[in-house]
Amino acid sequence: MSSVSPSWLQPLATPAQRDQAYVSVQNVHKTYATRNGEVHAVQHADFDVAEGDFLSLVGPSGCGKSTLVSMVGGLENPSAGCILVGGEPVTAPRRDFGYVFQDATLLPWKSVLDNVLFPIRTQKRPVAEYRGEAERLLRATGLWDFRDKRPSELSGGMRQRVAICRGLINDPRLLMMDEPFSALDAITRDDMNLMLAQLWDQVHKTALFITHSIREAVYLSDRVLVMNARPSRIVADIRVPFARPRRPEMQEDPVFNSICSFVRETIHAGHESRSAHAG
Amino acid sequence: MSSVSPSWLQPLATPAQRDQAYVSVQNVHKTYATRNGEVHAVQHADFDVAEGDFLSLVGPSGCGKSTLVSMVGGLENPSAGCILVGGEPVTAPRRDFGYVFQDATLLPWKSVLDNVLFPIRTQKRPVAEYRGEAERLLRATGLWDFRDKRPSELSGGMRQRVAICRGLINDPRLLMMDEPFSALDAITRDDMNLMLAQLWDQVHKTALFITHSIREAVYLSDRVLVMNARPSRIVADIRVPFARPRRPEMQEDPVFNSICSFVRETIHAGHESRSAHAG
Amino acid sequence: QTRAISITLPWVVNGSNYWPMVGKELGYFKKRGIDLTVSRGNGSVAAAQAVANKQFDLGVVFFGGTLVNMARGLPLQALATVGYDALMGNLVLEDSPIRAPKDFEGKRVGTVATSAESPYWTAYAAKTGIDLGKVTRQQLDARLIERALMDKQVDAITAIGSSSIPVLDSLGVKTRFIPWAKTGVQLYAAQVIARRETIEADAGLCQAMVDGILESVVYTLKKPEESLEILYKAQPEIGMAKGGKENAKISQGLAQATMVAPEAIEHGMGWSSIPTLAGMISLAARAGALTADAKPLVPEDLATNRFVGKIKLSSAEWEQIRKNVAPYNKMLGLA
Amino acid sequence: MSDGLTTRRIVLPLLFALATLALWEAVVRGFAIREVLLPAPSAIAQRLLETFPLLLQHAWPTVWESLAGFAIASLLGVALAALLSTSALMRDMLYPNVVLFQLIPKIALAPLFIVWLGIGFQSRLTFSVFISFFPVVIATLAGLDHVDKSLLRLCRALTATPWQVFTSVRLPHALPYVFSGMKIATTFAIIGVIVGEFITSQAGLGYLILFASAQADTALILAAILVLCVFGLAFYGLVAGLERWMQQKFGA
Amino acid sequence: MSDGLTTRRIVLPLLFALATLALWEAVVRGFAIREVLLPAPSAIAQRLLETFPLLLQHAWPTVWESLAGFAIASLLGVALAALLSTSALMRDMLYPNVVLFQLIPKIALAPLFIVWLGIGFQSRLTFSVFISFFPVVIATLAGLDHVDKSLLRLCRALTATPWQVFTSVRLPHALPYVFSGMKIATTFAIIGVIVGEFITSQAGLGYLILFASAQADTALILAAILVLCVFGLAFYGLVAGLERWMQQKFGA
Ligand SMILES: Nc1ncnc2c1ncn2[C@@H]1O[C@H](COP(=O)(O)OP(=O)(O)OP(=O)(O)O)[C@@H](O)[C@H]1O
Ligand SMILES: Nc1ncnc2c1ncn2[C@@H]1O[C@H](COP(=O)(O)OP(=O)(O)OP(=O)(O)O)[C@@H](O)[C@H]1O
Ligand SMILES: O=C([O-])O
Ligand SMILES: [Mg+2]
Ligand SMILES: [Mg+2]
Repeated sequence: MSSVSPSWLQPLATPAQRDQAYVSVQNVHKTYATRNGEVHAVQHADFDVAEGDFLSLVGPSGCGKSTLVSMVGGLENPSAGCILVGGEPVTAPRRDFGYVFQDATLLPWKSVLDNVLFPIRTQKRPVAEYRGEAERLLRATGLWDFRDKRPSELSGGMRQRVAICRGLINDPRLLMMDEPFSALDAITRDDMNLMLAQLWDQVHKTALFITHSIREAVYLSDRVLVMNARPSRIVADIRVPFARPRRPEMQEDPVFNSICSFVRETIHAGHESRSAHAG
Repeated sequence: MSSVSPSWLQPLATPAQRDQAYVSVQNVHKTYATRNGEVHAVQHADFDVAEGDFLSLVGPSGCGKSTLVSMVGGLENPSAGCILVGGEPVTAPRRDFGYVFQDATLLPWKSVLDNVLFPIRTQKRPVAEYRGEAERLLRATGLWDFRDKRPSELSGGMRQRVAICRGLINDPRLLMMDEPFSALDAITRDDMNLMLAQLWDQVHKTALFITHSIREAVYLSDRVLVMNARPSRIVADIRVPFARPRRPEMQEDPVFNSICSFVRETIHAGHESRSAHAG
Repeated sequence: QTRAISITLPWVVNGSNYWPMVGKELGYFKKRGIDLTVSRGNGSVAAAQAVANKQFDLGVVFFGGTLVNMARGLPLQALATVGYDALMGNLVLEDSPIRAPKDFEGKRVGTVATSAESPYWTAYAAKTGIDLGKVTRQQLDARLIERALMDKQVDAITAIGSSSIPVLDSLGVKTRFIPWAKTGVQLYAAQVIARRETIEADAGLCQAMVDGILESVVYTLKKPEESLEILYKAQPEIGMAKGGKENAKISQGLAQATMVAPEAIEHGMGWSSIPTLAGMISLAARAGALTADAKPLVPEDLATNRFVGKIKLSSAEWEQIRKNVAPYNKMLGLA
Repeated sequence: MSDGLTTRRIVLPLLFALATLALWEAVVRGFAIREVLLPAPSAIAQRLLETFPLLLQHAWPTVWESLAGFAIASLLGVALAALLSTSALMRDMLYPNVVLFQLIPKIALAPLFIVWLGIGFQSRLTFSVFISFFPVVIATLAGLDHVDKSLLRLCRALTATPWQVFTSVRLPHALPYVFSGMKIATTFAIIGVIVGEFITSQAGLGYLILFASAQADTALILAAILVLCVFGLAFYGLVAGLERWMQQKFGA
Repeated sequence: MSDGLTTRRIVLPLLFALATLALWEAVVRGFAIREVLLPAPSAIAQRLLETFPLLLQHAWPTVWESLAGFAIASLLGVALAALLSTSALMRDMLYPNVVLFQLIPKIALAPLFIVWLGIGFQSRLTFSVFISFFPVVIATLAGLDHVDKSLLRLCRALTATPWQVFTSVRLPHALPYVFSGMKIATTFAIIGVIVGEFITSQAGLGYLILFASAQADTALILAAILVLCVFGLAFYGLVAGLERWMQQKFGA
């Protein structure tokens, strides 16, 4: 790790700025009670996200990324601390949240189009008004020709793209994506990265993004949070110093590569110390 | 693509050398009959693998990598052409083949150790003789402390490591690995790469390895075959010009990176032309 | 202005119990302002309970079934007696070595637990000195007891003569009937029963029903062939089954043989003898057919002669009937 | 399925069935077994032809009561399962009792039905519903319960109401289970009606079997059972067809 | 499961059952329904106590014949399913016939079993096996068939013999299915014995029920059915316990 802090590395958690934050995670803990005692999934999570920021969470498996994002999305409740979105405490999922889970979780008995429109029907919004948006999303992800197919007739990557369209259909203010691309092959993944980057150039929603790919995180994000293995906490906060629109060529840039190396080393440092038998 | 061929790029398929080859794939085709007509999964596959070579297959999803390796392993039969291993035609799996599938496919009701020893029991080899080897493999993969656990008590990455140990337990002469690491997180994957590279420094078996990670392929292999999307065929044959033992630092080498770029571009060229709706 | 009234038979419609259907066909109930529905039953015990539970207005039930239920406190009463002998007895194959009561010892005797005669086997044994310890009792389903005898799975069966004799006869199997009536082990057979409350509240209906039923019985006694034709039309399966018509004819003949009784000849059709009923109660008590905690039964509660005695046949008519049933008396070993 | 396979899958079982019948016929003739004990297939076929109008006439009440019993059992079964799966209170309270109820040898209660419910078709229908209802509850509940947890999480994320979760996730997922329960219920519904007819009816195939037993007409008993089997097969086929149709329309 | 939950899951269903019994008692008393028509729970309990030695004595043959029928049916069922799952020929030939056979309303054949096999316990046992055998076959076969394709591919890769595939993959995977079939078979085995006892026997709870109906002793009928339920529950519990044990020892 470099001894002089580079400019893109921010100081951790500055609660002073809280009032401008759109998402505010305030000293959150999450403990699961299991047969073998308590598991501390998340400890001392304390950070804010400004409106319009694309924030990635990276860190070793089991460090609590999914748990943290679930809590922000209202799918889990913190054991301690509190979470505000738009100034209001989150206690349950909200209609202006969007979610993309790691597994596509499509309804197997519905067509691609009906799966994409499922949030609209469930939230009793006027379906007709959203058909255009559905078409636009399906075209952007190359799925329009497959709109009448069932999920079982798609490849794993196509299914994941349907889930992404579904996450975006109701124009959420806050979008949570938990490893949305890990089921995709390298090339499709690159395509999806490009698509997501382009989309963000246009829409400027707030996003929480989990990934195991460091390059993907740095390429897509305005900000990257690095988490440590258990006892899990945030160990680095990086503001990615590249303007939008993002271009694939950015990955050749030395700064890009040094950010990636820094993240990799930071995770590795935590990883090494984690356990004796991790291989 | 560079106009002057670099030294590590070999001419495709030179059937003259056939007699030295350990694995010989001779003009193999595979066609599946489906409800909507025939699918040409593999066409004109024609290459040899020398004994002791670690060969990777890379290429876009659906290009026929798994099908090709299944045929070499005797799990599928070619529709045309023939495959020889050790000079004899392959018609069924052999006792000196080892397999690691993309999904771990462990027996859920057996312990880790029993899963690793499953090939030994099935092939009626003396179990006592192989216990030492099982311990060595489980220690190398950090699983020895988990030897009495059931698969459901392991994380996805641990399960995959068990499958790798199982693939190696009967000391196969030819090992086939179909995306063995795609279920692992980035860090564990790096660890596994290192372990596999170290193992290969010691054992020098012949390996057929499928991966979606270009860097992984180049890092681990003596030779990389690049396949095209359908109509699928082999479009590049690369001999990786790095000596063993392989060190992680090798990934900083400009040659390493230019090989990776070349592979990426080659796949991309095929990928672009593949379909209009791939995104 | 007609009333819908329902009546249950003791068992599936057959030659020994179908007379309410004849009366229905001939309009005997309609002319009394009654639209009658005749249902089959599943044994006299259940039929009596179904009447008590108001599933039917009246029932044609064997006396044994009514007795058991009245002992359990069900408020029922017989309005008329139609068959005067339940024809309880043993049935053996014609060439069976069983001729005297003592011959049963060492043999296997089949019995249907839910059949009316079953409990009285012990009473018959007691009267005739059979050592039941030496007889193997084999409980059997009503649907196959006759076949068990035919296939010699048992050496003898206990039977209601009018049920079992016709089955074997129509299969061409020759049998011998050993009636228990000869030793005084005898019960009344089919009676018309109703709930006490019906009798008290609606004597007119009871009278009309008794009249209609007895008129039907008289018709079948006088015109057995014509009556059977009515039955075959109403229940076509009887004609279709192997030996179905022979079966119906014989069971009718056997049942009619028990209708030629002094009670009916002297007092009129349907008459019940109260002293005879008293004897039957004590027989049942001795046979163990009534459980220990049974209510003490008064013979007058069991049957009333309020509605009967009006229809009387002439001696010429009785003579004709005697002639008709003579062959059946022979079958019963009573001739 | 290739044509060769189809043929094989139709021809082989038919061949086996025919071989069995031929063996049966040969045994009956060879050992000169009397018809009342075990009629030969030819004797059953002959009896079937002779009594065909009678059999048809008696098949009718059995058929419609079975269909009605089945329909009521299916509706009630799915409704109870839905109730148990949506309310944890109901489930904790009722489910063990449902299982206990299922263990009652209901056949032993059949004779009491005539006392309690009389002789009308409603008594047979009730008994038929009574015994065919449980397989539907148990199977449907298994289907409603085994829904992928991640689909439920999706619904929660989308702020779906319990009713929306039921109609758009639980029920479609449970369909194959519902049908497996319903397939069992077809046989049970028929058995319920038959047993009811043994006890209370003067029409229907159950009554005819009882009547034929009383007459020791074994060939007629088996002819009636054959008609029941054909009906059972058609009934099962109907439900399987409905399942296939639903599968194509709503299935995965 | 927390202690509160456990309590709730035991107390709630008991409360519901007690409430049902209380309602039953109240209705019988309120409407002064006679015991012979519908005895109150208290009357059944009293009859149960009075006749307890008799009930126990008659329970014994029913119990052992049910257990024996169940054991034979389970063994035969698993064996037939194994045969069908290992040989494609057998499967194509037999499976449709097994399904057809299952559709036979077997209860209607019960009297013929006595005609064919005589009046001894073997006819009851055979009938019990006959009706409890099919659920085991069907369920086991489903389990043997639904094995993960990738495990079969693994076996192929390891040059495993069909017998090795059966013992080390198909059978362990099918265990939960086998047990679900066996749980159904417990009830069926009891019903088979009871029906057999209705038709011919000199002892057993089925005989006792028949005897009690002849005596119009409805309370005794229901007391005997209660004993049957308790036995059924214990039997079911035994199989469920065996399943749990197997699950812990061999399960996933
Ligand atoms: N429902 C639960 N019950 C008990 N422990 C849980 C539960 N969910 C998560 N955990 C534990 O909490 C920790 C954090 O889990 P989490 O899924 O948030 O990790 P993650 O960072 O998303 O990992 P990955 O990268 O593998 O998805 C893990 O140690 C896990 O075992
Ligand atoms: N059993 C099968 N029946 C029909 N088509 C098949 C079958 N197996 C594979 N295919 C087709 O053959 C082609 C090659 O499949 P294969 O699994 O070998 O691809 P792959 O290169 O391994 O892809 P991936 O990287 O996604 O694993 C695909 O188009 C696939 O749809
Ligand atoms: O009607 C009889 O109970 O036999
Ligand atoms: Mg996660
Ligand atoms: Mg593949």
